[in-house]
Amino acid sequence: MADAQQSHAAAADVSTTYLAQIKAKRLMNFILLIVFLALFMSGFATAESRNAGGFLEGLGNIFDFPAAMWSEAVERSHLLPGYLVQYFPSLVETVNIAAASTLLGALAGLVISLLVTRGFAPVTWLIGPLRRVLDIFRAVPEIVIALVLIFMLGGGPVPAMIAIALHTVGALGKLFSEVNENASLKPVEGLASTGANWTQRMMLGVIPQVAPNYLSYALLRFEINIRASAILGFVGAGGIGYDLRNTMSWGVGKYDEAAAIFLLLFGTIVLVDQVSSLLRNRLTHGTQNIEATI
Amino acid sequence: QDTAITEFRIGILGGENAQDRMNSNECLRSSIEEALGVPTKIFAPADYNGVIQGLLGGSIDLSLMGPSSYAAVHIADESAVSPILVKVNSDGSTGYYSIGFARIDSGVTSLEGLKGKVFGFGDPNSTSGYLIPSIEIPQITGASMDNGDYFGEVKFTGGHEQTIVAVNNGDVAAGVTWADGQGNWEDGYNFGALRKAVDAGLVDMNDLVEIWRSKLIPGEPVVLRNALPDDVRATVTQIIDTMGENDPACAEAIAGGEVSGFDPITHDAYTSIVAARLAESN
Amino acid sequence: MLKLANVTKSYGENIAVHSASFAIDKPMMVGVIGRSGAGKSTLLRMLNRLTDATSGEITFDGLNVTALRGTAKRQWQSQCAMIFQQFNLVPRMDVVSNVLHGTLNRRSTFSTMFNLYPDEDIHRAIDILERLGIAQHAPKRAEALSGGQQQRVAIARALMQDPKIILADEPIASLDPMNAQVVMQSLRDIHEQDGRMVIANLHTLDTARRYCDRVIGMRDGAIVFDDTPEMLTTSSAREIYGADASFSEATTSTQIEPDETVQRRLVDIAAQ
Amino acid sequence: MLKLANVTKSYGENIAVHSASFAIDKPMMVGVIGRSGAGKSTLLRMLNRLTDATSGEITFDGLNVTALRGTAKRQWQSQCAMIFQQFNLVPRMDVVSNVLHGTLNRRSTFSTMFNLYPDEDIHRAIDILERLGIAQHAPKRAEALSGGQQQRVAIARALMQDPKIILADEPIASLDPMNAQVVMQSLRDIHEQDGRMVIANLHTLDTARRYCDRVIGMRDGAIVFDDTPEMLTTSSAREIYGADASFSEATTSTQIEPDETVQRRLVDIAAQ
Amino acid sequence: MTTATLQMQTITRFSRKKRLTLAVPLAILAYFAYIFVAFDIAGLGDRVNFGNARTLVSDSYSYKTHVTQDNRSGAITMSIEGERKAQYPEGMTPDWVTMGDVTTVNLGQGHVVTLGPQVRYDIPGYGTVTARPDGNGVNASFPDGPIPDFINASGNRVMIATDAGRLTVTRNRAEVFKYSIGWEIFFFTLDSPYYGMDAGELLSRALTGEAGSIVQGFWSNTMWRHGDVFWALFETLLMAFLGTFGAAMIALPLAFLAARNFTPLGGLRFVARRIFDFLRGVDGLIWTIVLSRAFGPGPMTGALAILLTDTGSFGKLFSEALENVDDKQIEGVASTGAKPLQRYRFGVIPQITPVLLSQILYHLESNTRSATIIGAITGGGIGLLLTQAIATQKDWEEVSYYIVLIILLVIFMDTLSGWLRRKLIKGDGGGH
Ligand SMILES: Nc1ncnc2c1ncn2[C@@H]1O[C@H](COP(=O)(O)OP(=O)(O)OP(=O)(O)O)[C@@H](O)[C@H]1O
Ligand SMILES: Nc1ncnc2c1ncn2[C@@H]1O[C@H](COP(=O)(O)OP(=O)(O)OP(=O)(O)O)[C@@H](O)[C@H]1O
Ligand SMILES: [Mg+2]
Ligand SMILES: [Mg+2]
Repeated sequence: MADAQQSHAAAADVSTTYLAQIKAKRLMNFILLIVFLALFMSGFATAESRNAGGFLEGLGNIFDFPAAMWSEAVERSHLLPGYLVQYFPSLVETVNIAAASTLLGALAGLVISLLVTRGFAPVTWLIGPLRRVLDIFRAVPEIVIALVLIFMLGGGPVPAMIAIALHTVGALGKLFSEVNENASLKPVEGLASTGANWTQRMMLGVIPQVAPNYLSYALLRFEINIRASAILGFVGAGGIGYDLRNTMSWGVGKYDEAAAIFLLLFGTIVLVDQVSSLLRNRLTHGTQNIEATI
Repeated sequence: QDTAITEFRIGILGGENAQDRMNSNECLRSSIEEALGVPTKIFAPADYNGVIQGLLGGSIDLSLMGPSSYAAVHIADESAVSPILVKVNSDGSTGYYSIGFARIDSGVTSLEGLKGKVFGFGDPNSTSGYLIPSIEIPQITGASMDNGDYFGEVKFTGGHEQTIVAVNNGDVAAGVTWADGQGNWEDGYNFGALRKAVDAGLVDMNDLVEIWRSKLIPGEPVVLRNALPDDVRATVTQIIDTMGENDPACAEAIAGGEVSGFDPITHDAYTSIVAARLAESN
Repeated sequence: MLKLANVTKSYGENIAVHSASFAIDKPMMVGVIGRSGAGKSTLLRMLNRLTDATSGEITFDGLNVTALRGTAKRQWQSQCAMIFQQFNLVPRMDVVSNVLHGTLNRRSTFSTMFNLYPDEDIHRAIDILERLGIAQHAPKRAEALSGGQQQRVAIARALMQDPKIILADEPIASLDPMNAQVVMQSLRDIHEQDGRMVIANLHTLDTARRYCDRVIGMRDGAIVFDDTPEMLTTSSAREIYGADASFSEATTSTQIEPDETVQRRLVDIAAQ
Repeated sequence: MLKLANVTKSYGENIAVHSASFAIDKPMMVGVIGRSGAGKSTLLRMLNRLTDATSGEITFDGLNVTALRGTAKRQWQSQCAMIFQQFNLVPRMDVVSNVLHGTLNRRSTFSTMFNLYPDEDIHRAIDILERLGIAQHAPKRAEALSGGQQQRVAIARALMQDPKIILADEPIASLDPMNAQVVMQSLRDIHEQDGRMVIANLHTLDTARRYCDRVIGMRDGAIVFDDTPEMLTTSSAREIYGADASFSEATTSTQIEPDETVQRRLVDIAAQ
Repeated sequence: MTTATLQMQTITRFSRKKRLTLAVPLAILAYFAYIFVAFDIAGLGDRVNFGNARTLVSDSYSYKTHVTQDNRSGAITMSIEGERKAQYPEGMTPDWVTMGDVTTVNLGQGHVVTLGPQVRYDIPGYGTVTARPDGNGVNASFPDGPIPDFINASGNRVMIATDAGRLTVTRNRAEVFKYSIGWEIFFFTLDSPYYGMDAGELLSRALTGEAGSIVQGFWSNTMWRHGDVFWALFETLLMAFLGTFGAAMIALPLAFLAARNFTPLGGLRFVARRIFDFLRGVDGLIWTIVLSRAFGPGPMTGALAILLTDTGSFGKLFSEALENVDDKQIEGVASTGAKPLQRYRFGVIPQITPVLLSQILYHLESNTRSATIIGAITGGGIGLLLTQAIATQKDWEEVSYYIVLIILLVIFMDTLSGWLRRKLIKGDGGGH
């Protein structure tokens, strides 16, 4: 009996503590929600007030531009195949920029990722500095490097390729090193015991373990880099982005060309996107976080 | 038509630094704000297209723009805007020229010397940087502007400043930009992109040589959105029209060089430009 | 041949191996016993130079092993093969490739990178696998094999190195008793037929007694026993394992059956 | 009270429950046994209306359960709590919140969206947890609890619904024997003290015998046994489990100790 | 199987493997060879402009002061980087310029330029160059001997570029550049009372009540425009913030439509997925252009462009997360008689919040980078400042400044999002 009373008192005790706890938490969550909403609303209001057109006024005109483009494209649809052929080389250039920079970035990222993974790194004091370098490579938007390089090297695909490759080194270097951290050291030690040198230990002991994940990340990067390379075209780095910008900013009269270029670009992006996600699904299962770190 | 507006928005373009542009147009902004009594803002997008889209979509009310850009707006929507005023040069003339130029040490002195070389346009929406030369130059060379037809390659540099820098650096063999054609070559003429580049210390005109000059191009119009209430249109027109007398410093700041002021103009002055632009379109 | 003089390894405060000295004059099969943490693994790793000794000297036929650097060190590693408790194979590569890794030190980096192994190496690898009774698994991936088979692949890799010494760090600890017998027998055969020195860390006394010519006992980093298996009495075992009166051999035993049965089974397995 | 008449559920060709009929007149503890695939889960799910019967009729105090739709159906679900083998809690939410989910049907959608429950509900939730001996875990996340504790949280959620019937689908199958006893005892207590009807799918005969007032045996979707536990002889068990002569009760038993010891342990656990 | 056949087979297998492992690097090499040709990398040597590269590098850590004489009026002006905004006010000169009848500019290392009707440049180790500009030209005279490389002279112009500085004389003006290390007037402009003060003095003044005006002086620095730059950074961040969270809020309900387990209607699902693909496939930059017709230039347009693209990405990611949810939890909630919304709230949302949050935070960081690019087009944020500074090709110190700020901003967002991820996902309270 006394026991029951005691336990009842204990339950009451738990109740009060829990209630206090839950109320604090509720209040906290509520405040957080309000703060977030206030930030979002006032942020939007600021953005709108610093914008030329207002949100509500503009909403009605949202389809004007696509409609203008569409009507012109339909009107001169017979020219479309010609444009597709005409701009195909530019598309190839854009894809080449993406492919070459992904390849370069992945190769460099592979080496650097091995150099910054504890347990694999031959020179331990280099790990910290190299990691910072990767961080910086990742932080600089491609367009910044591209613009600076265009200044030095002139327009064309090379600045874009270098810019994207540098960014890719940063992004893939980090992802690869995360993959490396989950790789087993046992095979590496096994190879070390036979007298294998660093290169052999890495190529034969590590790469076979991590290759599928590497490949999957590299494919995803390729997808992203196609977009990046098209965008860099906008600032004069060649490829299809450059043509798209020129025709788009000409406006009425060349919208049909712009539409054709857009179709080419969009088609390519969707194609690569689909193919790569198919391949990636095959390479790794449980790719929950793959897209996350990009 | 609206009876009242809540805001007035000016779109500006040109090669300078965005912030510098905003600063030089500040005097215009404040006088319009004072006269209309509504908040007035300046927007400086990175390229012509931003202002063109703004005028078409109704989010930009006023702009001083190149004839070709005006023509682009007019072609897209005849009723969107009309030209109200035009810049008057200090000698009283209006209009300007597209000037072809090259580095003096390249030995090129005329279009003939450019066969097979790289030629630079500015922005595809620029009148003097693209539209006019792309029509007049083929008449001289007798060949199209396509890559490899006469010139080895034809590039868009992105704008007047970029063209001047590109020619000066040798990135392109020759390029086109605009100038009033008055005054000394060494100074980059009295005004225009070359003069600005000289004043900014970007180039030394002694390093460059003029190789081609277009026919006179009608001057840059001030365009105003038609949907604005009549009283707003009248007030704004009045402010800029009298700017030359009331505030010459401001007039020069917004025009980007020595001017005597602004004079009324109508669409008729630009029919040839519209025709040229239509000819260039598909 | 192999001589250790006051070899010590310390990890900060913690002394893993404390002034270990012994000499082995001719190829024999040596068992190292001691409880967990006694320093057995550390001792073997220092012999292979996977871990550097803090002080002391290891010499082999007059060569100062502890002083070797770079290529010379890797050269030594290739002569002193190591077998691990967890096999430490490359699981995604096939068995033959894993065995061929034993030749890495002899071949150029470039050629090994692109699978350019000479035909005679491949022949030899298969011969070794054949000898260990797992030739039929040659094309499979290492990860597809059972533990005992993987350990035999590891032994094959060691043999591929054509080493003077084979070090085995608890080679049978991850294996079931059946497979353990097969692996220990293989090591014994290698010692007897090829005349190589084998040093094996073992965690069971009976295995040490049965297969080794000499037993070294370690306790808390120090060598506390070094003699023939016959001298390994229960009392000396207690000394090695920490003088706990409840110590009984049975707890460490992996012996499963009388010898004849094992031998028959071995034949069966090899024939599979 | 509860009456099933020719209740049938078929999945395409496959008939999961075949014309099941029985009636339960007063609250009692009913065990449903049968081997895997016999249709036990399907039967319970139809009772709770998680699954719709293909044909037949379930009535409860005259209410035609099978015909309910929308709000009325959810109302019924709230009176007929379900406990799952895998507990089916929300692991990232705390224990009390999980228990409070039992009130969802009674509270407005809006207030529950923001986790706003009346204080008296929270008090009651903690009282229930107290009764089941896990009140001290109230603020923890459900995923931080052991299996047995999670199952008790699930029971607490069921009690929170204040149901007329508690359905338990193999509530102890994922638990170790120790926890299994605690959970079964809790269900029995609920039946005895609150007078609620409990229907539990069980996979062990001895549990059914020990805790239930009535046992229903199913085989291939049909009810083949329906009687008191005393009547559950080895031969009837063979009938239910498929007449395999090798059948022995021991294979399904989870009993671990004589009753007294269990009782003592239960007290210990609850006191923790 | 005999050992011999096994050996034969293994050798065949290895030669196949050998060919395969060799084929991969060879294919890569071949591709790079193709790229080498296609991108004309060999010709890069001719195209690269080392002068530009040098300007860029030296400009980013040094500045030049212009001393200019108008040859017609004789007036002397001094300014940093030749900008009108950075002119030395009347009566203020750098300490290496002495004004008088003639103006002496001491470039250091013995290099002295004298400005006046006749311009002189004493070049140590070479001699004195004089030039007397008039209506006909610059009339320069040089020491005997061949004119060295660092002098570039014609009738109308003389230019002398030495390590110490540069002198240009034309008919109209004579101009001296002196190069110095640092970012001059980074803190205060020449006309500010705080120009040239050291940190200690500023601090003591700040403490005596001038803090406001000191901050004001820094904030409104007309050369570096810290205030505007701050606003630009803020706008960039704002675009990323609004775009990311707006997209998340829109994508979450739509994702249910694209998830197999929540939308049994195949057609609807297909449509939802293609919409996501479309939104994602059209890049943010193109959305910017499309939207600028409706909304004009400005940060809201940029934010909406990011929002559209990310709605596509989030829609895809969220719907994948939804397809991976564990049905047990939903069933558990459903069995209590919960209403559909309650089922989603308690059966689904707690399960997907970790995935959602981590995706949103990852995107927040990467969108900060996108916002830089989008701002360059839509007319807002640090991206516009940066592209414009690069386009004018002279203010490389500003370019460096902006780049450093952008990198810091992105690294900050990266750190912040990592911190929030750890805090929100690993920590408690995730289910609420
Ligand atoms: N890398 C290391 N860093 C720090 N201490 C270590 C390291 N490796 C081993 N030690 C320590 O050295 C001591 C000896 O370890 P060692 O692995 O050699 O023992 P062992 O006899 O092989 O034990 P086991 O039977 O568990 O493998 C132990 O106290 C261990 O904690
Ligand atoms: N959703 C479903 N779709 C198709 N068939 C189902 C489904 N659910 C159950 N079944 C089938 O119905 C039959 C009865 O299944 P039920 O889960 O009720 O058996 P059970 O007695 O609970 O078995 P267990 O002990 O394995 O849980 C089985 O043959 C099963 O395969
Ligand atoms: Mg060990
Ligand atoms: Mg079941």
